[in-house]
Amino acid sequence: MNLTQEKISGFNVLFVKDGRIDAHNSADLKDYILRMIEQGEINIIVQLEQVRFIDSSGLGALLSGFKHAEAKSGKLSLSNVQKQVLSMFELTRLNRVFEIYTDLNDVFESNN
Amino acid sequence: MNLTQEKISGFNVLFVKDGRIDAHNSADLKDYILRMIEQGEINIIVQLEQVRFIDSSGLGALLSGFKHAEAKSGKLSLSNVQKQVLSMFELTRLNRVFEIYTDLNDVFESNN
Amino acid sequence: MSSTANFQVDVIIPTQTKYLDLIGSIGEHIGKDLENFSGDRDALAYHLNLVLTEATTNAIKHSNADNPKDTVRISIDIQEQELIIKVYDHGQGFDLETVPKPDFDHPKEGGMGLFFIRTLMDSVTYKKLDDGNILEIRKALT
Amino acid sequence: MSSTANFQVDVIIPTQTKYLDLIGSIGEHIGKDLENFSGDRDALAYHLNLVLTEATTNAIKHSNADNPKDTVRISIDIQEQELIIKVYDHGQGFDLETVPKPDFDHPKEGGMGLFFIRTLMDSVTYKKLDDGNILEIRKALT
Ligand SMILES: Nc1ncnc2c1ncn2[C@@H]1O[C@H](COP(=O)(O)OP(=O)(O)O)[C@@H](O)[C@H]1O
Ligand SMILES: Nc1ncnc2c1ncn2[C@@H]1O[C@H](COP(=O)(O)OP(=O)(O)O)[C@@H](O)[C@H]1O
Repeated sequence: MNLTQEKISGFNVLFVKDGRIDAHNSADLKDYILRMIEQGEINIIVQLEQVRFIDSSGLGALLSGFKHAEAKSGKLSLSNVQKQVLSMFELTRLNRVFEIYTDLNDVFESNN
Repeated sequence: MNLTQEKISGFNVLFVKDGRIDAHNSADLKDYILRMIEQGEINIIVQLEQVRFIDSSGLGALLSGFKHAEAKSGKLSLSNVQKQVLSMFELTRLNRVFEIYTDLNDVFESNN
Repeated sequence: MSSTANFQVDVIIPTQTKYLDLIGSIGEHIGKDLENFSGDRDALAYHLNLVLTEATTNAIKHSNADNPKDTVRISIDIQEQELIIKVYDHGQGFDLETVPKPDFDHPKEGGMGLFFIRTLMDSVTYKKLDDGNILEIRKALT
Repeated sequence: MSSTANFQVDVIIPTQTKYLDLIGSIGEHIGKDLENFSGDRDALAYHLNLVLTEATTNAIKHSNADNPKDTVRISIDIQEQELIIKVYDHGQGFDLETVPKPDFDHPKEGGMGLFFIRTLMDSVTYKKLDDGNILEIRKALT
């Protein structure tokens, strides 16, 4: 899976560069996030601008990251969630679990 | 077909906004170019940055435009041709017919 | 697709998840091409992509582990008023009726696939065949 | 695709050009998934997209104009060493051997489709069947 990580204004931002998250690559995403958390990077923003499609295993990978971050008193949030992808979070009520920001500016402004 | 037209530094630039040109939409492209030429816009740059795929009917539409522009002492050239698309022009030797510019800057610099 | 148009796809894939993208994207294209569908075609395209992806993932995951050459077959049939998806696996099967709805107050990592299929489509059945099982999904196109 | 993997698609479409995108993109995905192919996989993906598009366009263009419900069938079969594409039309047919190569010194708008198919693939045949015709295209995957 095509992932890039950047530290921006104190946040660990994970950019997902693939257009599609499904059972073929969601384990990569999950493992990557868990390694970040193990290394102490417990406040994570997953930037989903490129992602046009997510399936149940992709939602599961993000939820796994959320729970592990929370267990260490951190937080995993999302930004730039595309319309159809967002509707998957709504259908599963996961929009009540994750904080979902419009974009990275929105993250920084909301956390000042 | 998703086309936009702009006059830039005296050139009539036609932006093809679809990722694919095939027998389903190439007649639209051909007709649009012929109408431009009829209206006296005989120096045309077709900007192909968004185009990831072109078939023989798409090449034919561009060739038709080239011939009609030439008949009126004008010229139809191309810019921003993606790698695989370019290889179709090479295979049919149409790269010897069209002037192919890297990008619009290249057009303006070469014509000064 | 005009109302009289007839469209069918039949795909046989090895039990590897790299084919999910291909299967899903066939669904996506079909959704976008259904010009007579009166609802939101972008949403339908996503839903067909998702439902095909989830059903194929399950068929791959629960395929016959003893046969390295095992395959999954997916067929999609567009009729005038209805869309029918069939996914065939050669695994041990399961009882669809006993699969619970996810508990949204205590979200878990798994168990959302069949929920999506049930929620986004009109009917789902799972039956034993002679040499495997078939998941059949239907959706009215009106 | 591992060398033992078996992959097959069979699609039946109405004779409408809006389906070209779907057919082409199946070819594109297959090309990208052919992990054992030693050549340029991006080029192969484009070539399969193109060859399927050109062959399907011809089958649609020369279909049975008297039958508004006429269909075109496309099948793709990936075997260990070879890829086989079959496109079935119900038109009047033609003689493939008499179609000339394009004259590159005097480029014309048409006549490049079969040139692409012949140049990019290993073999092409066109034969009469009982109820139509079949264009068969083969390419070695080594
Ligand atoms: N084709 C299948 N063969 C066997 N069991 C299946 C199949 N599809 C689904 N199941 C069963 O149904 C359960 C729920 O499936 P699903 O909702 O897709 O979620 P998940 O796969 O994440 O568990 C699976 O855990 C599995 O036990
Ligand atoms: N399926 C077909 N049925 C009948 N004629 C065909 C078929 N495919 C190709 N042809 C003939 O072969 C010619 C060359 O085809 P092609 O190289 O694809 O170029 P074009 O379609 O642009 O003419 C066509 O003009 C047509 O006469």
